[in-house]
Parts: sequence; structure tokens; C-alpha cells
Amino acid sequence: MTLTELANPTRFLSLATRILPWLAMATGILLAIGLYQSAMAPDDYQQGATVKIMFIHVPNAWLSMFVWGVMSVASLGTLVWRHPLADVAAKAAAPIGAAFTFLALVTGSLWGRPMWGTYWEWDARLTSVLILFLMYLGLIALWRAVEDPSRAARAAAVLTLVGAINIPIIKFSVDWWNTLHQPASVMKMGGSSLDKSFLIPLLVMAVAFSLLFITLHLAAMRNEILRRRLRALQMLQASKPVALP
Amino acid sequence: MALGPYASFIVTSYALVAAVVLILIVWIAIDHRRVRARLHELESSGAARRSGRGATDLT
Amino acid sequence: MSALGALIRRDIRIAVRVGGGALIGVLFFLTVVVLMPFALGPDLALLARLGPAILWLGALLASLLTLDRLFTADHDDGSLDLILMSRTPLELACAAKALAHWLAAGVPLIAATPVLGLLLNLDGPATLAVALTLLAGTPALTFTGMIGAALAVTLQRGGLLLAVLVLPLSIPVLIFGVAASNAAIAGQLSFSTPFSILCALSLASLVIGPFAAAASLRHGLD
Amino acid sequence: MSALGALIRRDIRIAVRVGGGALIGVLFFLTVVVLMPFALGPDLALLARLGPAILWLGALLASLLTLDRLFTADHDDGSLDLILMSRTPLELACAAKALAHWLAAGVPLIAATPVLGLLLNLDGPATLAVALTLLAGTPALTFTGMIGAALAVTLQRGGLLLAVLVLPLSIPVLIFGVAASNAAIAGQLSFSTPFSILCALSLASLVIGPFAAAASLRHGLD
Amino acid sequence: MRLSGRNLRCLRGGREVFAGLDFDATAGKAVAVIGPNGAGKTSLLRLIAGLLAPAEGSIALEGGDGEMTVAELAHYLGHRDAMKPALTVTENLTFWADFLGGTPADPATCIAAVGLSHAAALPAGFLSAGQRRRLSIARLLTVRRPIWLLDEPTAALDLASQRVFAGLMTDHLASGGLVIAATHGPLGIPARELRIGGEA
Amino acid sequence: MRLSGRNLRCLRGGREVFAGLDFDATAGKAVAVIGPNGAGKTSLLRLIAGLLAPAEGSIALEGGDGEMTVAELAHYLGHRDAMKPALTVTENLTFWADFLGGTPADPATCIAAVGLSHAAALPAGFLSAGQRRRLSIARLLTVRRPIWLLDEPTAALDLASQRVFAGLMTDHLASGGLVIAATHGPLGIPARELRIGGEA
Ligand code: HEM
Ligand SMILES: Nc1ncnc2c1ncn2[C@@H]1O[C@H](COP(=O)(O)OP(=O)(O)OP(=O)(O)O)[C@@H](O)[C@H]1O
Ligand SMILES: Nc1ncnc2c1ncn2[C@@H]1O[C@H](COP(=O)(O)OP(=O)(O)OP(=O)(O)O)[C@@H](O)[C@H]1O
Ligand SMILES: [Mg+2]
Ligand SMILES: [Mg+2]
Repeated sequence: MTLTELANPTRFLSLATRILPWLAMATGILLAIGLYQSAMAPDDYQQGATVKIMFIHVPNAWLSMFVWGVMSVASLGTLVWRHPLADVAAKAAAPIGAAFTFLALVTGSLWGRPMWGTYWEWDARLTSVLILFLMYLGLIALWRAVEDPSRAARAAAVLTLVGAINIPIIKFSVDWWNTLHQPASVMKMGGSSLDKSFLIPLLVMAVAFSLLFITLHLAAMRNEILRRRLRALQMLQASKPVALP
Repeated sequence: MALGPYASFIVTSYALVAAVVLILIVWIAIDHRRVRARLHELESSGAARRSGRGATDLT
Repeated sequence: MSALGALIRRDIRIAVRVGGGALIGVLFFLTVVVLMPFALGPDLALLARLGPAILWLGALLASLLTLDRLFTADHDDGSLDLILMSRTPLELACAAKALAHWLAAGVPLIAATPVLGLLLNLDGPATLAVALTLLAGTPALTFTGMIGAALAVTLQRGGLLLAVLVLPLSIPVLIFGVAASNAAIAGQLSFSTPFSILCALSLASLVIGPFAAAASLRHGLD
Repeated sequence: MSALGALIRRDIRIAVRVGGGALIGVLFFLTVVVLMPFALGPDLALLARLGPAILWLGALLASLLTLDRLFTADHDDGSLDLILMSRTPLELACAAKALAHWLAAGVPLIAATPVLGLLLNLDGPATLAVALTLLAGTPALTFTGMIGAALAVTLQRGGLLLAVLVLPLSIPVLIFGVAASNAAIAGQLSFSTPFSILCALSLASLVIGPFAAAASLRHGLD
Repeated sequence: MRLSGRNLRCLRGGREVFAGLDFDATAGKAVAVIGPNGAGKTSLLRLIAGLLAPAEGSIALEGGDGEMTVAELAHYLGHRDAMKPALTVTENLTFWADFLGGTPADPATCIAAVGLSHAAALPAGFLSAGQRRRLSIARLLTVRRPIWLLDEPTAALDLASQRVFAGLMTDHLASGGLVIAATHGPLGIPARELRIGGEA
Repeated sequence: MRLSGRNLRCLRGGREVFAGLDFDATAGKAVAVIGPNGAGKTSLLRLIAGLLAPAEGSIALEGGDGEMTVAELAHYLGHRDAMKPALTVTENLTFWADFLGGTPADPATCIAAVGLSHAAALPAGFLSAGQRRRLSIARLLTVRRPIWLLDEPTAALDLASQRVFAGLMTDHLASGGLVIAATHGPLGIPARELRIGGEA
């Protein structure tokens, strides 16, 4: 199946419906493994048991940025190729991304309380993630406020691309400004500095959450395509002018 | 598995993640049901799609 | 580039003649500053310490107030159609409009800072420093806000939605503007780092703003 | 009275559809509050102290952002002509429009205060007190702002010289609103004095606003 | 019913538009106000509607409801259509029916009368120029007002709609109504001419 | 010069307005687009002007300046007049002359050509409907553009101005220009008809 065929909404719909159960299953299994491993992971000599928060905090934090990346690619599709499937992908991703960002914020501050002695600190990393969250909310508001989906899609695409500037700022904020937050230790040049006993559960959880995102995203895209069909049908009923007598 | 003095923080964060993920799943499922129900409604009221296929056909 | 010159002259002339936005912006700015002593109580030292932040907040909110009809007014009377059709690249036309807006609405704000500095108990050099940072930073506010103004046309929406979309984009400007002003006043921190970041933000927005606004207008055609 | 009901319903419906409704109001307020720490620095005690002022500024901004086109929009599309000609007294129609505006733009903000109170580190009773002052005071912002909105129609040209006179009218409201909130939070100062002044201001504006606006619209006929 | 003006003088922006103008309009007979651009046709209609104050002269209504002013007994159809783009056709019309008061007709039948039924659920902002004009005309039908003040009512209407509109005006006149219409083209019904400002 | 469209399909707000539309316009010959309200006349003009994107089909220009798009070679006269009420007639026109570029004609002569000289110093907001229309027409004269896209250009014009405007169009066609006008009434010059959407 070629990419152009895939980009046909009907084709996409049937494909998504076929692979969704498998994806859901894989997600469930991997999540179970990841959770088991994180439960079994040893305590950190500095952080104690709170290091367990890492296994959910870090995947959520990564995904919060990754989802914006997905939306940015979709936005290019909207603006350059004007492809309706790109609109659908961008719209469906926003609430999921917002949820991950919210979780990154909450788990982070729940970790921050024992580690730094405060839930919240206005430093660059935390602040830029909060801005990301606000931008997710703004995008969702935009999608909801405008009925005409293609109109909303183009506006949202411009905004998404402008907001993408925030992603490198989040990623590198810990290097550019000295903050409370940890610098990157897993994904950095020259290999990971994390111990294997933490690294493996973390990576399993990260993959599991990514699968979770893909599953949810496909399902939400399917809903969105159906919603557009619904709208098109309603529009069809409402058009067809009648000439005056 | 001993969680130490900060057990409540750890448990809360895991519980929150579970809750939010569950909400997402439920929301998407309900959304799916609702949209399909309304499509069925429209179809049975006679607004057929041009392609002749049912609008709610997924495969 | 007489076309762009004409556009800038027209927009400034309208702003001056109608008053409208720019004036309300300055007034709002004043209101914010006047309100602060009442909110904080008569602690003069605290007022002086918060002065730059208050001025920056006022400037940010005032620019929000005046920006939302930047393109909508032209859309409603049909001018935008002709601007889109013209031989002038849309990006440049957008930039010219934003520049005109900044000249008509931003510069008066900067000109008003010395007066407001007095109210906030800032001394001469501090006021000057804040004015300087405003001069360097308010273009960024205008040029990012412009994106929201263009979205207003595409979305046929206005009001608070735009503020919600635009404000997160302007947060970095606010952070570095305040940081630079505080550095200049306190003296010990480095002024040049945040100030150069501020200038960089302004320059970046000078490029990104017109492109994003033009893209939004072009794709919003209907 | 069904005419006034229809007017209120219409205006609210447009506000919700165009402005995005209550959700966006809340989001806007949230953004403004989140903005503060960026400007003022992360000092929680200071933030809590400034909390009421921030909330009040947000309310003022939200009402200003949407108020300026309250009558201009109706004038531009010809609705105002029909409202002027109708059998409904113009004062009542003006009051209905302002009420609709307050319901659509003010009430969501008040409903959002508990959330924001959390962010600003206010405790339960304090949040409630601030919400109460907003409930008592925001009508005054709307009903004095309405005069400016009506003048904007009348004074198509010649600048908004009179608007200069209107925005300052809202300063007393802000001052007493913030004072009442601070009193409620600090606990030691008297809450009832500023609060009753606030209520008095609101009541006075409820009467003066519609009359002034209607007079301005009637004499602005052209 | 009889509406008349005597010795009317109109100032706009400090300049005199017309002076010494007399007019008479009686129930059952349409008056077509004609004249070159800028002669003051729109200004005259707005004077009658009470949207402008005459600098001199007066307007009198005989046989109306004693309590009501001319404005309150009149429908005014101007260049601007008084419809909100964000609301649907039905919502717009329902609003005016409710706001104008009295015993409003069913909005759906008014919409059908101008041939907009298929667009009833569309936002008014989606309508074409002629469709918007038809929607404004539908407003005249929602609430009965004896006096119709029409400013170039047939602009942007296609020929079929012009015929339909002529029929609506005829019905209104037949039911004892009064029509004053400013126009450059033919109105579609017999009308007495009121000329302002010389030949066009 | 020759402008043609093939198999054009237009969608607005998700609804199809027309499909499979062909048109041809040649220099020296006016095309009158006619059809009932909502048929898509305005939409067609906006498609040609590049203000809407066609959902299908294409528009081609032969014999134009190779570098320029149709939009850059066209004047568009829409329902909205693109004039700022706060600026005077002269200021408005001077702005468009400067902004549209090329070698602008003297604004004063353009204003005189449409008979607005007496109002040259008035704010555009003071003009009557027909006077505003004339001002828009003056814009067509400030800068030479070979293609004129006119949307109901004679609406609100009095008979004398309609004649003047017919003369202006004739001059434009004689100098090798191209006119496409949507209209319900007579255009005042001989024109080939392009019918959209059946009988009106
Ligand atoms: C609300 C507060 C917090 C937010 C918004 C937040 C945000 C983030 C983000 C966005 C990342 C991904 C960065 C990247 O990939 O480079 C991340 C990673 C991480 N965070 Fe947090 N964080 C917060 C609190 C904390 C706390 C309190 C700790 C621990 C003391 C922590 C430890 C980590 C660790 C270890 C990583 C992985 C770094 C790596 O290996 O790349 N975070 N956080
Ligand atoms: N902005 C818009 N959004 C969505 N649909 C629109 C929009 N503008 C017009 N339409 C629809 O497109 C169709 C064609 O409109 P258009 O304005 O082209 O008609 P027209 O032929 O110019 O009519 P008229 O004679 O009334 O001017 C109409 O049915 C209208 O409802
Ligand atoms: N708002 C205004 N302020 C000042 N002068 C105005 C205003 N509106 C119109 N005028 C002037 O009043 C005169 C009459 O205008 P009016 O609109 O009544 O003309 P009209 O007969 O309706 O013309 P048209 O046929 O063009 O519609 C014009 O000369 C115009 O310049
Ligand atoms: Mg007129
Ligand atoms: Mg049209």
C-alpha cells in the first residue's frame, strides 16, 4: 500500500480499524511489563523510592514534546499539501498531547516536593512546559470555537508551527539556563549516564507510552473522520437552493 | 516493595496517570459511539453518501 | 517601496485621526500603573523594585488591547482583498502594517514611561533603562501579536480567544524584558545578556511574525 | 419584556459563538494569572499579596477587550438603527446589552476565580472574598465602560477624547475592589467599608451607565 | 393613514442636503423617491424614520396609532442588513421578530416567502449579497408595521426575487400599508414619484 | 489578451457552489456574468482574482505579462469599497494609487472623471452610497490594470453615472482591456453573457 493510498481517508479508516485491536493489545502488554519492572527497580541511593516517579514522569514529558512534533508535521501537511487527513491528525492529537503535558507537569511537581522541597518553581524548564500546556489548551479552544474544520485547521496549523519554537527551548532550557531541573541523562551525546536498572524500565515505559499515544491517536483520528462525514452529510441536506416561484 | 517516607507522592502520581489515561480512553470511546449513532440516524433518514457505501462502514 | 510607505502612512494617519486603539492602549497602561500603589500599599521600596515588571505587564496588556483589529478592520471594508491581490509581497505588507501599528501605539507607550517611572518611584537611570528595554522589546510584542490579529481574520473570531492564543507566545519577551530592566536597575547583574536575548527575540519575531501572519491570511482566504 | 430577553439572548449567543464562550474566558484569566510570576518573579508571598490586583486587572482587561465593539458592531451592520427605532426604550435596550456582556464576559471570570486562587496561593475564604468583590464590582466596569462604547459610535471622528474620561471612571472601582479583597485576605482591615462602597459604585453605574449611553447614542444620530 | 412632511430641511456634516422639501404619502399608494447620487434620498428616509433630526420643518402622521411615533410604526430597510454573520438565518430572523414585538409571524414562513428555506440553518455570513437582501426583506414580514421605508430595496436582487418583492409590496399596500422607497431603477409596482435634486 | 477558465469547481463553507464551469474572456469584449442570487457570480470573480482557490480546474491567461499573476494584472471592484471613512476622498484615492504601484494617474483627474470633485476634501464616511461607489470606480482609473473584475458595478449609481461608467468601460475595452462583470441589471455596454445556475 503506497503512502498516497494511505492518505485516502476511507483507506485510512479501514486500516486503522484493522490494526487498532493489535495496537491496544501490544500497549497493554508492554505497559504491564513496564509497570512490573518499575515496581521491581531498586531505590536510588539519593532519591530513595521517589525515583519510581521517573518511570512515568519522563515518558510523559517526552511525549508532551513528541506530540507537538507530530502536530507540526501534520500542520505542514495542512499548509503545503492541503490534505484533509493532516487536519484530522493535528486536531486529534491536541487533547492527547495536552493530557500528557498535564501529567508531566503534575508528576514533576509531585516529584519536586520531596526532591526540591517545593511543588513549583518558576524556572526555565518548568515554565516552558507550562507554556506548552497553555498552547495546547489554546489550540483545543481554537478547534472547538470554529465550526468550519478546514478554516480552523489552517489557523491551527500556523499557530502550531509558530509554537514549535518552544520545543527546542524546553529541551535545551536546562543547558542554557541553570535550573533546578536535571539535565538530560538518557538522551544525550555520548551515551546514557543512567544505571541499567533504571534505564531498562524507563525505556520500556517510554515505548509503552508511545504505543499508547499511537493507539489513542488512531482512535481519535477515526472519530474525527467520522465526525467530518457527519458534517458533510448535514451540509448536503442544508444546501441545494430552490429557485423562487 | 517499600516506598519510603514519600509513598503518598508516588502513589498519587501513579494514580493520577492512570486516571487521566482512563479518562482519555473513555472519552474517545464515548465519542466514537456518539458519532456513529448520529451517522446511523442520518443514514436511516435517507441521506446516502454519493459513493453508495454506508458512511459508517469502517472497513 | 513607495507602496509600503503609503501603507504605513495611511495606517498611522488613521490611527492618529480616529484615536481609538492607540489612545485606549496608553490609558490602559496608565491605569495599570496607577492601580499598583493601591494594590501594594505604600511601600515605596517594593514599588520601585516591581516598577519594571509593572511597566512591562502594562505594555503587554495594552498591546493586546489594540492589536485585535489590525487586520479585521481591513478585512471588513474590503481593503484586505486588494492588499492580497497587489504586487507587493504580502509578507512585506504585513510587516508594514505592524510597523505602523508599533509607531502609532507602541512608541506613545515608551514615551509615557518617564512619567510613569515617577509614579513608581524609579530614579532617572532606571527609568531610562526600562524605556530602553521597552524600545527593544515592544516590537516583538507587536510582531507576535500580529499573528493573532491575522488569525482573527481567518477564524472570524475575536476577543478573548485571540488573547489566549497570543499571550503564551509573548511570555519570553516579558521574561527577558523584565530581567534586563531589573539588571539595569540593580546594577550588579549582567544587563547585556537578557538585553541581547530581548533584541534577538525582537529580530526573530520581525521575521517570523510577518511570515506567519501572511501564511494565515493567505490560507484563510474565503 | 420579551424584546429585552431576545436582545440579551442574542448578544450572549454571539459572544459565545464568536468569542468562544465561558471556557475561553476562564482560559484567558488563567493565562493572565500565569503571566504574573514571569513578570514579578516567583516570590509566592508577594504573588499572594498581589493576587487580588492581578485578578482585578484581568477582569478589567477582559471587559475592555470585548467592550469596545459593544455598540460599534451593531452600528456597523445597521442593527443599531433598528434598535433606535424600536418600541423598547433605548435606556433599557442599552442596559440589556450591557447585562448580556457582563453575563458573557464577566461571570465566567468570576466562576474561574477559585481555580486561580489556588495558583495564587490564596486560601478558601480569601478566594471566596475575592470572588464576591468581583461579583459586586465587575458590573460597574461593564456599565461605565458602556458609556465609552456608546461614545465610540458617536465620535467616529475627532478621536476618543471622551473615552479618555471614561476609562479613569473605572479606577475607583478597581481601587475599592482591590481594597476590599485585600481586607478580606488580611483579615484585620475592615472589609465592609470598601465593599459597600464598591456596591454603591456598581449600583450608581447601573443607573448612570444606560442613561448616559442612551443619551450619547441618541444625540449621535447621523 | 397619511404621512406628510412640510418644508423639510436637512443638514448633514454641517452641509445642507436639501431644503424646503414637501412630501405626502398615503396608505395604499407607493412613493418612489428618485434623484441623483447625493441628492438626499437616504437622508430623507432617515429623517422620516427618526434617525436624523430635521433642521427645519416637520413630519406629521394622520390616522396612525395616537401613542406611537412614526419610527415605531415603521420598518426601515437600509443598505446595511442588520444581520449578524455568526448567527444562522433563522436565529437572526427570530431575534428581530421577538425584538420588534407585537405578534410576530412564524420566522420559517417569512424565510420561505423570500425563498431562503434551503439556507435557514446556515450562518448569515455565508449568504450571497442577494440572499442577504432577501433576508432583510423577510424581516419586513415578521412583524406588521404599516409604514415601509425602503432604501434601494431591489439592489442585488435577481429578477425573480424582484418580482416576488414587488408582490410583497403590493400585498402590503393592499392591506392599507404605506411604502416610501428610494430607488434608481424601476420599483416593479406603480408608484408616485418624488424627485429630489433635479434630473439624474 | 485572453483569460479562460476550464472545468472550474468552487466550494464555499464545505458546500459546492458550481462545478464544471468554463469561461473565456478576450480583450476588447466585455463578459457579463448573470444568474440568480447565490449562483456563484461573486465566487467566480473571486476565483479569478485569486481570492478563492478553485477546488478543481484552472484559470489561464494568454498574452499577459509573463511574470504577473492574474491577480496582479486585475482590478477588483467588490461590494465593499476598500475606503476608510476617516480619510478624505483624495487621501483614500492617493493611497490606492501609491499602493497599487506602477505609474499612477493624478488622483484629482480620476475624482473628476466620476464627478466627485466637489467632495474631494470630504471624509469618505460622509459620502452617499452612490458616491462611495463612484469613488471605488475612480480607483480603477488611478492605475492601469488590463483586467477589470466588477461585481455589480452599477448598483447604487444614478442613471447619469451609469452612463459615465459605461463610457469608462468602453474606453478600457478599446484600449485592449478586458472586463468581466457580474450583474443583475443592464450593464450599459454590449457584452457576451455567461450564465451561471440557470434562469434568474
Ligand atoms: C513540574 C515540574 C517538572 C516538569 C514540567 C518537568 C519536565 C520535564 C521534561 C519536559 C523532561 C524531558 C526533557 C528532555 O527530554 O530533555 C523531563 C525529564 C526529566 N525530569 Fe522533569 N520535570 C519536572 C520536575 C522534575 C523533578 C522534580 C525531577 C526530579 C528531581 C525531574 C527529573 C527528570 C528527569 C530525571 C528527567 C529525564 C532527563 C533525561 O534523562 O533526559 N523532573 N522533565
Ligand atoms: N463566505 C462564505 N462562506 C460560505 N459560503 C458562502 C460564502 N459566501 C457565499 N457563500 C455561498 O456561496 C454561494 C454563492 O455565493 P455568491 O456570493 O458567489 O453568489 P452570487 O451569485 O454572487 O449571488 P448574488 O447575486 O446574491 O450576489 C451562495 O449559496 C452562498 O451561500
Ligand atoms: N454621515 C454623513 N455625514 C455627513 N454628510 C453625509 C453623511 N451621509 C451623507 N452625507 C451627505 O449628504 C448628502 C446626501 O446623502 P444621501 O445618502 O442622503 O444621498 P442619496 O440621495 O441617498 O444618494 P445615493 O443615491 O448615492 O444613495 C450627500 O451629499 C452626502 O455627502
Ligand atoms: Mg442612498
Ligand atoms: Mg454577488
